[in-house]
Amino acid sequence: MRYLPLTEADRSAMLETIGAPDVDALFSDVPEEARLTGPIEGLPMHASEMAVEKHMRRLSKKNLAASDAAFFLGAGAYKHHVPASVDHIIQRGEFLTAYTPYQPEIAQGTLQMLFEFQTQVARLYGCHVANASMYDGSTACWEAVAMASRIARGKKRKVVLSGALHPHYAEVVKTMAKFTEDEIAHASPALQAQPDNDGLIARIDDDTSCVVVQYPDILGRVTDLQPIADAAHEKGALLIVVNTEPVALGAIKSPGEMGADIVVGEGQSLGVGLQFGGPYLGLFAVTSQKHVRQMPGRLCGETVDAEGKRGFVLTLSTREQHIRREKATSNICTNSGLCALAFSVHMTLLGEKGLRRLALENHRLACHAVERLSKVPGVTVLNDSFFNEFTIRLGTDARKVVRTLAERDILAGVSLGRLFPDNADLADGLLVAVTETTTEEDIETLASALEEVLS
Amino acid sequence: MRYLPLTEADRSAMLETIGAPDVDALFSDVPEEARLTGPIEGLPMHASEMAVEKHMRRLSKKNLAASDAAFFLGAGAYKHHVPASVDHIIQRGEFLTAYTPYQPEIAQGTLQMLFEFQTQVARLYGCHVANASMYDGSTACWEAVAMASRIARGKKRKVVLSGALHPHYAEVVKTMAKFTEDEIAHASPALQAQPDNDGLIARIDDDTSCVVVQYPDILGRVTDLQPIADAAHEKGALLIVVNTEPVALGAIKSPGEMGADIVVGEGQSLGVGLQFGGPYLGLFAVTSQKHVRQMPGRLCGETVDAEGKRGFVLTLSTREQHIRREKATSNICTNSGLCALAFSVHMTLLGEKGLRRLALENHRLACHAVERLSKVPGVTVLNDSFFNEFTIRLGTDARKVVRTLAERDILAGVSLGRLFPDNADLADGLLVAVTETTTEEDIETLASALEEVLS
Amino acid sequence: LEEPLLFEVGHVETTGVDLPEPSSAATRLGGMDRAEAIGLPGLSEPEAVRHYTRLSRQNYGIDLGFFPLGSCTMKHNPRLNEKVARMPGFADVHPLQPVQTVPGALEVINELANWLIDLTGMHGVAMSPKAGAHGELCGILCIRAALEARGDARKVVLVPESAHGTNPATAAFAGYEVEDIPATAEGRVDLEALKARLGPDVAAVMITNPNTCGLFERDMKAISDAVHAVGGFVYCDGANFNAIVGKVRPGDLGVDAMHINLHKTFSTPHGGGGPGSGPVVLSEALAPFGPLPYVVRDEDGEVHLVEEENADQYGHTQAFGRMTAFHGQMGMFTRALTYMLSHGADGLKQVAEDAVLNANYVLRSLDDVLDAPFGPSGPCMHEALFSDDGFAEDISTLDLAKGLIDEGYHPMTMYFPLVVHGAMLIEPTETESKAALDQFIAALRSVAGRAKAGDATLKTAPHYAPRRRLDETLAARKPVLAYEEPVAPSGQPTMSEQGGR
Amino acid sequence: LEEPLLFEVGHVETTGVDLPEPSSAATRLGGMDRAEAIGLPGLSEPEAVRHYTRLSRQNYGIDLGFFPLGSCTMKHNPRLNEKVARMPGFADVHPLQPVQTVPGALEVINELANWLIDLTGMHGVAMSPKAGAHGELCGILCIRAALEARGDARKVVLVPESAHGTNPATAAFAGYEVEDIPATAEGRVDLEALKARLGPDVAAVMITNPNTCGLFERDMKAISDAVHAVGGFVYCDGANFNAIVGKVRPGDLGVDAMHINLHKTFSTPHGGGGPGSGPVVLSEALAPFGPLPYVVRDEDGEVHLVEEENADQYGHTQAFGRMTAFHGQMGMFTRALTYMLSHGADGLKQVAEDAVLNANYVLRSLDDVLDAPFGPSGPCMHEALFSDDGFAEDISTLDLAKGLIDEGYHPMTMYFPLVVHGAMLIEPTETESKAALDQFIAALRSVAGRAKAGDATLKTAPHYAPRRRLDETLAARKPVLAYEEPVAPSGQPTMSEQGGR
Repeated sequence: MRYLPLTEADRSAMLETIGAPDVDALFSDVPEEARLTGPIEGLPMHASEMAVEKHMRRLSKKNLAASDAAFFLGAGAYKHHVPASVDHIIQRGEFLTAYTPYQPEIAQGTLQMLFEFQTQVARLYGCHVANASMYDGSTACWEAVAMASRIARGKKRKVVLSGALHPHYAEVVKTMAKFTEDEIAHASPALQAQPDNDGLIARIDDDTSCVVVQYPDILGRVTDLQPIADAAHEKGALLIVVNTEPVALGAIKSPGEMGADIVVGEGQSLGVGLQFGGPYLGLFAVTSQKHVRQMPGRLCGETVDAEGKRGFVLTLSTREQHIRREKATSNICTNSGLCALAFSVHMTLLGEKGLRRLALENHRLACHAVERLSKVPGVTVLNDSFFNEFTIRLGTDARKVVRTLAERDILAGVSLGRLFPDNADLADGLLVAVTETTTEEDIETLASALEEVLS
Repeated sequence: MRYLPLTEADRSAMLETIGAPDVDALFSDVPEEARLTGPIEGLPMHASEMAVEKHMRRLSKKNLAASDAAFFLGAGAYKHHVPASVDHIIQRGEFLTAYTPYQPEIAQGTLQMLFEFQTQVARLYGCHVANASMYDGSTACWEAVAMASRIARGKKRKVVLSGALHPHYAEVVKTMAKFTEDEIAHASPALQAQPDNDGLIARIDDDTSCVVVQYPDILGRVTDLQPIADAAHEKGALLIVVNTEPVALGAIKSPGEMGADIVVGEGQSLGVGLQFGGPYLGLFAVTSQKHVRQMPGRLCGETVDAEGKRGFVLTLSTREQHIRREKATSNICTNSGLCALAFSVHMTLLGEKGLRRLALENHRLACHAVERLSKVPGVTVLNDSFFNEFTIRLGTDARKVVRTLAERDILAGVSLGRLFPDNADLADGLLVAVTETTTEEDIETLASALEEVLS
Repeated sequence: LEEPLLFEVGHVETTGVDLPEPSSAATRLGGMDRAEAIGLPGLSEPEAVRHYTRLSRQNYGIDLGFFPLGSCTMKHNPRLNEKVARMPGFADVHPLQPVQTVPGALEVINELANWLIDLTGMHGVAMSPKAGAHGELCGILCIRAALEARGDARKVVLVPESAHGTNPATAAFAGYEVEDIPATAEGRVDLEALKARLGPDVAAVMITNPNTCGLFERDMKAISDAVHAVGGFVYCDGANFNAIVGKVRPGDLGVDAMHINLHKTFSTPHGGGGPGSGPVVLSEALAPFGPLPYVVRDEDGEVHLVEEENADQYGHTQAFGRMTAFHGQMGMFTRALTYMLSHGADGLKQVAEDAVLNANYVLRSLDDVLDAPFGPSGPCMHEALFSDDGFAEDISTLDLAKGLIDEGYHPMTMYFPLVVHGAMLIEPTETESKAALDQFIAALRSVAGRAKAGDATLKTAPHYAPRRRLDETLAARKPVLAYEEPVAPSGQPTMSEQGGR
Repeated sequence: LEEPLLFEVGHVETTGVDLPEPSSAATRLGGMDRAEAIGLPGLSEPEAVRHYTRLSRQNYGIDLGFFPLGSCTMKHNPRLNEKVARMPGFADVHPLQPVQTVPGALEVINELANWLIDLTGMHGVAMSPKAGAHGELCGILCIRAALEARGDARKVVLVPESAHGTNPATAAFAGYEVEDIPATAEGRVDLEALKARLGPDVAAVMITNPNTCGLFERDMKAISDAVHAVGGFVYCDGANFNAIVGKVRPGDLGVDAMHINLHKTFSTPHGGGGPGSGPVVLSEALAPFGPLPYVVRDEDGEVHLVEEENADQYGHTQAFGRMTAFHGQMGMFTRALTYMLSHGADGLKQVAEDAVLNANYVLRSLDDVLDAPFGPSGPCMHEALFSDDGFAEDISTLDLAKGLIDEGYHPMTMYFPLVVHGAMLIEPTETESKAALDQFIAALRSVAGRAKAGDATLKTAPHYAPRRRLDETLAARKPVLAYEEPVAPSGQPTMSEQGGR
């Protein structure tokens, strides 16, 4: 076994030191009837690297990779070009095989990176403080709701979710709320050019601990959040803003600027890649200093060492469950350290100039796609505003169209029918995302195919 | 430009320090008529990483990769499975982006690795001392011939090449000899089960500085070299043995054991990969201490530092051209450091046990292929002995058969017609190599296709 | 080699990514164009590679040396796994692609699920939890859903005092009251005390087995039987599964739910704190309540994705909901499956045997110089536990651990489990060689000798690390959690004078 | 962190590669089965990764810091290039595959060849040389072949005193007598002296431009004209091409042959001493003599491989032979082409400009503390040259260089060119930022100050490197070039007591 360094001679020598006749003697505490005598049946025996690689490559090749298709999927996960140096850096053994930085003297690499990451996220979100990452956007969203409940100290039990919140995020919140007994107000969105902000505001009352909106929303719409923030704050509720496409914030105002209290989101767009949904990267930030000690997850802070040199440590860890046990502020223990590194490296390579250009390039291509697709007979573009994703209506079941086009290696987008299976009104909607990786040729391929399929 | 860190502000500040009005002023020594005013015409402007990657991927996909074919090519370059950790290690920035280790205090990583590499190569070859690598097998072969001439101090001018030496290696020797005025005795091989060692021995005379034989030879045959060594030594000539498949030496006797004076070879099989012919790895070793100072290329040696700690340095560099100028022992300056690392890591992962098993697994599959192919009507197997490569005769022009099978994604081997275009007697010969990466299914695919094509 | 902060060397005008200059065309951003400066400095690629390479060298990792961390299973991360995870068919597929285009991805999930079920002797597995703690939560929610389904509103979860902190936190998160279970002097759960506490208000017992003292719970089956007898469920913390993989199946001991840390037992890299992955294996009683989405293979061998809309079709109507947006940690699944296929059933058994052998070797090579509180009662499992008994008065476990840094090692787990004073928990794992262990043992013997002798230099260790002891109190008292540019009177505000080395 | 030798930690029975146990079937090895032990220890993967990771940390590399090496152009190595070189269509193709299966590989060679021709203004290019010195040899052999083709048996090659050592070595290897060309006080070739020596016995003049003093040879065109006038050829050493790429074409200056170090100007990684790659661009007069194999594109845009058998077909009948077995350094070609496409014609021009700007910045930021012998005569090109004039009597250039190691830098090139006493040659390249240069300048100013003051600690520097000064004399006097196992009286002979840290 190539990963096991002990030789038979080593094993014998060690057993002698221990004073045991054989290895099984070390398992004597295991009741004999539960001890397995041979390898578990039905499973294969060990295999060479070459054989395993071949098997896994065969499985990999059964999937249609995004790069091999005309690709338009988004809905919370976006295909962006990741610079080659990002992967090089995350494969450095000192990052890849490091442990959680509980021993700061020999973990300054991870800690300084996290401090830089926190600063980058806070600035991107227009916030005061960001944490050192969470599992993904959907769990970060739930953690934000739970944090709002904690701040309301159980006196407010209602959570108002925008209908235009990603339905999987809403589902996670609802699942958890079943057990914590928060009351969730939620409905699926109407297919309108503008989100129904007035309706949302009307649902906020004195029992509301928080309002959750997505920006840009699940249909791709971009709207001013300040009125919602004002309405929430008037009722003593917090505004939680969810962002699933961080690249957008290179082009549009930050949630922090518009009165959000907690901003959470998915960071997968930068550095992490698609990976069939995970591991991704939950981002979490707050605009007010007073909420920092209620935050979930790890925080990295600056300090000095015994010689007065600047250094970084995990801090405020009395919030965390490995210390605080049943009084912890979150369910997070392991987070997404390596994904945070990938995000931070990609953001560093972009810098402000690169991020803004990347955002505008995404938007430019999306505008082009909107223009081209609006010329396809049978297609109606829903959005007035959008960043790199928008909704079109096909006048027929979009799921079927998606499947048909997939046979031609066109991944046309995410049908609203897949996201909202219970709402037939949305069945003809298709969410189309366009990034810098989309070519004008791809857009033409999609448009022509739609012309053909819809005619 | 993503690789250029200077900003416009930096450039202005630096020009001010220098006291130059603009950058062009720094090029004032270049005659004005030769100075280009704009970017060179006809070449593209700078491009994004994404665009360049796409272009290169398109070119890459035009080639039939060995892994996507039933693959049987050898003739000096072999497809072996390289463990994933080899590539991980050679991508460590400290190895990848290091300079030649002329400053040993900050290059012990490279130097210790080279010392280990030299020891591994020497033991594999059954030699006393190996150098720190050369460009590839063919240039190492020429360097060995040149070394033999140096040792003969110009008194012997004849070099006897075995007909069963790789023809490209022979071509390199002949090319160089044109300029150094050595006389080369060489003929192409006859298609016989046994090499014509007696004929070779008969060509050795008192004017012979060296005899060059390949082991296993270009037709895959394995033969005892001791009689040739004895005959050479009797005439005061050196025996140079060329090996193009180091894996073979896990199964067969080393050239050093059989009286070789200089052993050279291609190291590509371990760690390096096919790469369309380069970069590869020249191995070079001698059996006698007395020839060490006549060796070409770099040597790494053990020493101590000012505190008495063991350390390694490049040594005996007075042989080298950057020091010795026109009296240098070789043309080598840059060598194949990173390929040597890859070879050494792969060899370390194998160890003696792994190398022997790898060799026997190659041989087992080759035996299977010989057996299967010998059953194909029209096919004759030439070899009595072989390691993982052997020659078959097809009774028709093998080059055409190779091209026909390539259309079916079968890379059937190297035709002798390609290697020896001037010798029509060899035109029906096909060199077939089988390694651990070859499956029994691949062998069956080849055999069935040959049955079809030859019928 | 000091490395300045990104914010001290980068410039907002510098970029390491070439992108076209923005066109002047009108935007359709709903009038929300971001006008203000964001404050994100960039670096060119040469600067970025150097910045992060230098930072990395201030870290310790398994690639550099031994991690004797108890309960954390820091084993070697095979490089093949990294290569496989990057294959385009795994790394470059979207979670919402039409299922017809991702059969290979679904097969990976299904194959891995089957391995986990077979290795644990359980009935089903929820694959989507994102890490160990998330898996614990998933398991407890399954238990709560099962109890609710039978209209049973139990309020209490029993947890041993020596449990991982995540256990009580999880139970509390799921709305339960947490009560302690006492331990015997031998470091195991007190079966009689447990039986005495069991009753109709107990929803579940959460046990770690092997436990955090590194001992196998001999009475596990009896515990399970007792819990089941009063209608409760048994949750097993799987963090220590590496000790028994291939040797014992938790399902055979009556466990109802157990999370598996793929980043421990199955060697997906820790990455400086994640990502992890925490699938939860479930007994027949709990499997119907596992969350969506998941993957099943039908009789024809085809794999299917089960989500809300088609749960009926696959008879999975009682799922308690969704724990995360997509399918879980696919990138970790490919690595873990690669690891399992590499080892096979025989290799995994060898993993447990070598891990336990290494731990006992460490225990017996040190128990003459360090106090091993449970040493006399017999062999340990995969980790060796010591106390600070015998140290000079002013030397603590922390001092010894920091002294170990100067010997070139990451410290062991300290002050855990709580039941042992000044505890030191050492888990060597199976991927350390005897030579590596011998060196570690020699180093620890030396430091232990200094701790007993009261060597004052230990109080200020480490001396040879990138940093001396850091002031954690200051960090918590005056939290500085993001960089702020100093107000510079002139010149370049983003470039500090502190310099780069 | 000391790391023992592989031979001290490995065992011949350990392996990190799983392979089937050998069957007992008879072999067909001609009776040459290897019976004796070979003595090759193995390591499991965890041990091997750790061994080499630890070794790597005793190295310095561009990823860690600045290399101020003159004549060596140690610039950043873009990671995209590494990714591209590993694409299966490049990394996993055999050099003798039927040409119909490798059109993409041939296109890479042809595209790169065209870039080199366009950038240098030359007529043809020989792609197969394996490194710079091999390229030099190729160029000189082309010249010799061209002379022989016209029956001209010239004997002499003229080389400036300041040339790279490889120049005279190459000329001697090709059978020529080497004679020096003198330099002017300004550090350039003395045109009048050269003209005086030229005659019908001179086969070629080998010039480095920009020269090794970091200066452009202003009279290059006049030199070429003079050499051509007597029937000789001009060889230009291309090691310093980075200074002028995109700014000047050597072909416009009358050069007949020039090798290009892809591992310098075009950023393929040095890898601790190779592999390099040294294509040679050739003038119209020399192109017909370039070696086989090479690649051409026909009028239809199709690319073809030219080898011995089809050279007639493509009109290349005068090739002087073959310099290596296959097609050259394909893995370096893909990297270099990727680099060129990334920069483009505009970016490459910027490369030369920034490289020269950086060098002049270093020159002018240090010429008040270090003697710059050619400083007064005007700007330098891509490298700045200093002498040891002004150092305290017992402090040498070597001492200063080793002192620089303690400041965190690789030393500059020392004692080269020979025309300057105690020379220090510094080439910053274009991939260093101003901030990085400012730090380096500050460090060098500090060390230079100590050298002038005669600080004795410099004599024993470095103090903070993995090793103190190494005894190179001992190494050469008693060469130990391979490991030999100590004769152990008992126990494990392959495991030294020296230990692993």
